[in-house]
Amino acid sequence: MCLAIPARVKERLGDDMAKVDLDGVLKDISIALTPDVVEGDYVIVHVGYALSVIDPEEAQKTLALFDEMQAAGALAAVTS
Amino acid sequence: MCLAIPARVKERLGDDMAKVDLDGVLKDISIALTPDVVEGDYVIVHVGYALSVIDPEEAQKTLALFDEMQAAGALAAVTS
Amino acid sequence: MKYVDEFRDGKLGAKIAASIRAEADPKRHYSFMEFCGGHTHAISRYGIADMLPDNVHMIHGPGCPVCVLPVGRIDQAIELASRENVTLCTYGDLMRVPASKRRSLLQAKADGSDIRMVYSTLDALKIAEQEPERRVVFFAIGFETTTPPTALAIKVAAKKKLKNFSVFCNHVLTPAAIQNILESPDVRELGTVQLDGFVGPAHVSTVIGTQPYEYFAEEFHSPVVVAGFEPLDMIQAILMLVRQVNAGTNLVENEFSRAVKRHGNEHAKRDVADVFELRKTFEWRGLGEVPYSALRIKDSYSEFDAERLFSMTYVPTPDNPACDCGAILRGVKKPTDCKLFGTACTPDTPMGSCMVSSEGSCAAHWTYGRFRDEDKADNNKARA
Amino acid sequence: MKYVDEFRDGKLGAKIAASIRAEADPKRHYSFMEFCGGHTHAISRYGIADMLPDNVHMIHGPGCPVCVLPVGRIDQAIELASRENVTLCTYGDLMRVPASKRRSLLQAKADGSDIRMVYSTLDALKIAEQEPERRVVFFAIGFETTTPPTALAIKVAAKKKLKNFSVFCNHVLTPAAIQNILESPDVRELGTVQLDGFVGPAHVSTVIGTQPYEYFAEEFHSPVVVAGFEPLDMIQAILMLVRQVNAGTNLVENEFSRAVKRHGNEHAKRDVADVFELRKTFEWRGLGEVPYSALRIKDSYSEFDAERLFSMTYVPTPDNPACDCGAILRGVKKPTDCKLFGTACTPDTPMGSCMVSSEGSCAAHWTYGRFRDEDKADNNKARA
Amino acid sequence: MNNMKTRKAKLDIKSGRVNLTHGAGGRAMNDLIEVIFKNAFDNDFLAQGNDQSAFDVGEGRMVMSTDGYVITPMFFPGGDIGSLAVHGTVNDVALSGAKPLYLSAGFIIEEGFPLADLKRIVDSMGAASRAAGVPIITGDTKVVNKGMADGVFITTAGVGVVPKGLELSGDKARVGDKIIVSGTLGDHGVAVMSKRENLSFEVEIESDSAALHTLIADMVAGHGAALRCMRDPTRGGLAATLNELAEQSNVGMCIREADVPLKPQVVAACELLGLDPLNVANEGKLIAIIAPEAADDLVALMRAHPLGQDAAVIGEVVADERNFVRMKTAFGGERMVDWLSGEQLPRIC
Amino acid sequence: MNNMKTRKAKLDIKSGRVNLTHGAGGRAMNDLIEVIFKNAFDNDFLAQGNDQSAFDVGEGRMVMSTDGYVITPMFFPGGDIGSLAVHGTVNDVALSGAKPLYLSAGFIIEEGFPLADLKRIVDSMGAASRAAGVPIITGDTKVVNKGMADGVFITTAGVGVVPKGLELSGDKARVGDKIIVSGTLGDHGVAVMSKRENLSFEVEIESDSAALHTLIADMVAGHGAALRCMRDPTRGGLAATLNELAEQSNVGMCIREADVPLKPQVVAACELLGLDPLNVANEGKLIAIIAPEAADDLVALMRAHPLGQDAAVIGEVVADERNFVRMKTAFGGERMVDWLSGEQLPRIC
Ligand code: SF4
Ligand code: SF4
Ligand SMILES: [Mg+2]
Ligand SMILES: [Mg+2]
Ligand SMILES: [Mg+2]
Ligand SMILES: [Mg+2]
Ligand SMILES: [Mg+2]
Ligand SMILES: [Mg+2]
Ligand SMILES: [Mg+2]
Ligand SMILES: [Mg+2]
Ligand SMILES: [Mg+2]
Ligand SMILES: [Mg+2]
Repeated sequence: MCLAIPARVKERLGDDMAKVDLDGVLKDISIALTPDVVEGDYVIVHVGYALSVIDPEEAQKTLALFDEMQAAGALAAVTS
Repeated sequence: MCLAIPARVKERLGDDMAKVDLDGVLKDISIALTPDVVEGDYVIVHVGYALSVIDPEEAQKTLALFDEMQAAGALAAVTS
Repeated sequence: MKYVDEFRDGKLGAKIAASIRAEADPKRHYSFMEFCGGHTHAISRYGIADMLPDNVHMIHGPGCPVCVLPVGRIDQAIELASRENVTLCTYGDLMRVPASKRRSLLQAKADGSDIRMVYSTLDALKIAEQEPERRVVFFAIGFETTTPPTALAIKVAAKKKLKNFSVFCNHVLTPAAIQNILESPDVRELGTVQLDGFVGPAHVSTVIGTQPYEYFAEEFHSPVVVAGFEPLDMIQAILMLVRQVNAGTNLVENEFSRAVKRHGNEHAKRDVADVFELRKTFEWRGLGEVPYSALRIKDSYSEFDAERLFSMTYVPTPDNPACDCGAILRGVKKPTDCKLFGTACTPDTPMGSCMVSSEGSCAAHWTYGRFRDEDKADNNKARA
Repeated sequence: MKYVDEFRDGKLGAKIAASIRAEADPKRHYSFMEFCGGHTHAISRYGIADMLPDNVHMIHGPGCPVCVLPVGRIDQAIELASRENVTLCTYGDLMRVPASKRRSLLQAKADGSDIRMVYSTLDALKIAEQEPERRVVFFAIGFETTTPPTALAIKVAAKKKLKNFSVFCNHVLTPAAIQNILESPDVRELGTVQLDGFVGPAHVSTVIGTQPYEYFAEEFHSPVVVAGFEPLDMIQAILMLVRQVNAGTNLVENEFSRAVKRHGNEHAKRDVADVFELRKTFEWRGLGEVPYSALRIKDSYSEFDAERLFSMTYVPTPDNPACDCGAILRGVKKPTDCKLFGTACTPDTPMGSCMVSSEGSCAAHWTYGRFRDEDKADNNKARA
Repeated sequence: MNNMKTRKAKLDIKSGRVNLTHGAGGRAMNDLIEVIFKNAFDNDFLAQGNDQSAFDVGEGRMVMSTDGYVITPMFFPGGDIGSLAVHGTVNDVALSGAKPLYLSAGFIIEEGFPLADLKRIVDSMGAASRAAGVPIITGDTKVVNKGMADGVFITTAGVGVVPKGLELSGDKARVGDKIIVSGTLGDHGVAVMSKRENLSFEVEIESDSAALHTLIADMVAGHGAALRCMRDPTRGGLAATLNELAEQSNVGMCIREADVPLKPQVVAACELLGLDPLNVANEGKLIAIIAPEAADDLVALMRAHPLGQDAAVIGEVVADERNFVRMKTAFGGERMVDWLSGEQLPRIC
Repeated sequence: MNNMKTRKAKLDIKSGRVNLTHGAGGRAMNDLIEVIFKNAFDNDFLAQGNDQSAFDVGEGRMVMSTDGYVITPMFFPGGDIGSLAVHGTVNDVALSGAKPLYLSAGFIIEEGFPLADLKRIVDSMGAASRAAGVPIITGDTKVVNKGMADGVFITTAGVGVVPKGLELSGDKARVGDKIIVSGTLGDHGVAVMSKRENLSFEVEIESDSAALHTLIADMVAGHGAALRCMRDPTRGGLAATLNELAEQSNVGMCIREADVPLKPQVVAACELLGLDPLNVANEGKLIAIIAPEAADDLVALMRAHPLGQDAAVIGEVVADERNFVRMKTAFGGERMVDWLSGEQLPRIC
């Protein structure tokens, strides 16, 4: 549910705030819910708060899973 | 001092207020300072209050005085 | 308009003017002061100066409540209007009066203060009743004519137990000012200002009557004619003064007997006495501190006294040193004597208070009369 | 946009869609409910429906916080906003929701209430700090994603001792709603709604994790895939559900492992637990009273609870009887089944809440998908 | 489900209010335009629905003018902001001697403004435009947040075509020219002020708001060659207009108070408020400057037109490098007639 | 005492504020107009000081258009309300294929507005008008009470002359026609929103605010005969414009998401705010509908102009009695592109 988008933590600003960067769009958000983020992390931003941190490896795995699907799909496409 | 104008009391409205008429312009004013005015009286209106009541006889006398002046003036104009 | 149009009859006026020309002694000068700005305005608006002979001069007195209000009082009003939830109600003429630091009530309004022009104290009361969350302050100025309406407003507010209405009182007294002028060195000792008589304002006398002038007339050997504001009243009063001077009398005459009695309006005087008391002293612009020349709200109505309610303090502010308003109000100078007149100072860019109200000497002369100066300048040029 | 663009790759999508078409058993129907309005929105916006075979159906669930908020709560908010000095802050989507008597927050604003759209609870806090004379109420709605920000705002307000900030809390819980659907007669007894699996919203699970779904998956024999909101996430989740159905499994799978953990965000859960507690019951539009399905502010933060602070009382208001939102939210009907859809009810003239938020089933179908119905109508016409 | 195109717009004109969606460029705005504006203005140009309207013109000289209308109150005796927005701009176009052809209209509406009032205003505008024969061919609507405007503001622009050879301009007044006014002054200002809450007085006077172009057409047809310029004494009244013209032409003016047409109620209201009627606004009057020999004929011609019945010569153009406007007072003196200083605040004391 | 005429107006531009006297029709208003407006707009028409301006035209077809500008904030990256008020109306005139000739400008100013900001806006407007070669020949100023407006509102109207034989109109789109956009969409809306206090985000993007008439002149010169219509996707964005045109011409439209030019920052900002870039406003872009055979040549020609560098064919006109606008999504599906419903409120949840 609800609009949320991954953005890169560009700078921690103190006071539980950070500046995030989404393709050149900068916005100050609260990182009170993800206090451990470091600059360079990607966080899921929702109503001005970071809800969670993206795990790059898991993201890679998911994309790899799609590749697998793609293979399966390709196969399916061939066989169907 | 100050802008004031004679207007006719058209109607007493109660609550120390009256509607006055100045050549078709009607305005509600306070008659708290001239509590005894009756409809038809002319009052001197200033900042929304009647300051005094005009005495028609005295007004007539003053105009008569001007006439006297006029006579004197006419005389003066002839003799000067 | 009954009681108006009859008193604007130009033909009668021409004839009274002819009488003045005929009766004024060509070997002497007549200098009369019309105390009141309303008279100043009437003289200008009807072009009465054109109708007088060269040896009859009118001097514009200090009877414009806007002009005599010192800058410090405007500063106070501006400061008051900036306070939280304050709504300042004022008569329109005050809006553009220059205060300190190039400010004015109009500017303060533009800056966001809630300042409203009212026509009457009744309007200010209505605002207070309709907007109970606002602290409505009526910025009261004026001579004896506007004072009874302010007194009544305070009495009504007290009766209605209006908790959000108060008055910033700046009411001043005509007789005190005239006495001050008559006692001034310019008039009494130096003789730099010649004053052969006064035109007293009829509207003030509707309230206070003619009696308060009897003392001066006698003490200072100065005739007084209480006159109305229509042009015939005005020109007639001048004729009456010329005649008194010629006859060597110092009487108080009542040209406005149609609405002025010797003792004025007893109701109004009672209301004023109920609510106000004399201030020991009050600063007048141009005249300086004048003892017993203004009113303050009595203790019994202190809850309606904005000065006390808001702990206002008065800081005297020096006038613009280049402005000659002070001397003009005392009859020592004319507007055209001021270097700023018409250059830096015009009704659109007033430097002094006399340029603000249309009853101010400078504004009246600028707005209605300056073509005469120009003509003279042209004549001079032509002669040169 | 990293982590966005990769997940919008149309070529990959086409291939996953091909897998779905290949793997879906042509002899059976697959009905999955995407619980969340965000998924509904994504399906419509990317045109994913076009890419699915005819026997794979998506049912739009009740996961739109705007849609499930009963009219009576909006009425309460409108009433609250009309009170003296109240500034009501709200997320934009709520502005146009129809309330009783043809009113809405937008209309209330037009009528003079101080209602402001905010992007974040941080903005509402800022308003409260900057305008201490206003009583700032945040109209809080949403599922588990918006709840932690509300909790934090209350904690910050408490820490800063902000006396003029409060929250009108309408936060609701995803698992309770899903359970309610699975327990409904339509699904469980009547079988009028076929539900072969759920797509769970990833964003909710960033907070609560995947673990809360494990109970249903087992109890109701229903596979759940927690999925992201990009189109590849969505279509991939559908493939995963097809595979589970084919395999007869009832697992909770996590498609969004890149940001969702089994136990979610412990920080966020702790903040929520600090500030909120379960309501015994809460009315959902469409679902009716659902036990333990919403949050209220704990006693220890009662001074920030607008419902208590303003003594608000809830008056249930019947929905427009012609509006089928209720049945649509439960998956019993489709938007086009409603007689008002597209005639009386459009996003510009919404009759029900599902037509307001772009995540509502009716609005999403109207805005993005109705050309398909029309095509069918045309086809029918052509055939006739 | 019916076609979106044929869906009836749902504007609750009786009790609805304008909200921000009515200005957001979407369907709600379209509805507002269709139901309120296009119906009221009703012409083929607008019906085309383009962002501009096209019209044919012959070779020649054209004029363009614009004015914004922000009047409070919006409804007043003798008119409203809508009719005023037509008359005012038609007049500014026509006073050049032009035949007004077309108007544009831009609306800025405050959120919360009653749709019923909007409709009343727009209908009045449509009626005024049709009565004048000058269609509103293009327009625009903006809605701003509550408290960011005062009900409705209207800005109209107009274009017209000038008869061949006619070149009126404010710089053409010459010494000896006559100054003509088309009727009584101050009616509009007094009618509007009488409805201001803080000044309230009652007076049976209506705004003179009117489109003067037919009167002007008669004047141009009859005495175009002798006419120097025309202007409408709106804000600032006769005083401002004469001062403007005196400065533009580098001349002086001298008028006679006794000849200035004034209704007694206007005089009375001005006395009561401490205003000078020469500073009060008019919306259906014009000042014309004309060569002396044609003045009396022009006045006679004007008096034959319903909008010029009280036309009068009120003075003359004189030589004055200072560009003063003077007035012989009815009482027998002389005074200047200056620009209004500051706002026209009622004088109290 | 010097001559009133030569008295220097005393506007404290650095720290002064507009007050009610600046709109009262007196000397203060005259000062404001002389010092701020006439200097900035600087042309002989205005200098004449009449209430309307005259100009010569040849026989032919003219167009007129108007728009009000109420933008918040008034200054934004790439422009301000002043330049926008020139560009917007120049464009609405030019989009008919006309050469824009003249503008009028009406100002409604809130009491208390800083004179420095007013001067900045008016100067920018003058610069935009000179750059476009379309002078502001007549204008109007009103000042309203504090709290009765939001700083400054500007309404401009424009007139222009249409080349002989050219008749573009929104009702001329035909099945098979190509839909062309002149460049990236949403830049203006995003640049402005980035400066809104309640949305604040930072983005290095400027409004595309620009006068398009030279681009349009090239297009008309090159392919006037094949052009059906042009329109600028302002409020409501591309979505509103295509829907308008579809309804006017009683057709459908089909566009391809992948071909719609969008800057990455605009896409990102819209993601962040939950907006659809197709609903976001543009102020320097146009949509053209053209016969299919000329489309590619037109795009090539547009790309040679600095304001058309990113021009692209984005779709086709199709038959559809329901006048739907559809879009093939980049992901591979299809959806409708509808009018914006309500105001464009950022979607949160
Ligand atoms: S002209 Fe101005 S500065 Fe000079 S005395 Fe008069 S008010 Fe003062
Ligand atoms: S179309 Fe409207 S009325 Fe019908 S179910 Fe949807 S929201 Fe309710
Ligand atoms: Mg104009
Ligand atoms: Mg005009
Ligand atoms: Mg427009
Ligand atoms: Mg308002
Ligand atoms: Mg004019
Ligand atoms: Mg337009
Ligand atoms: Mg436009
Ligand atoms: Mg104008
Ligand atoms: Mg404002
Ligand atoms: Mg346009």
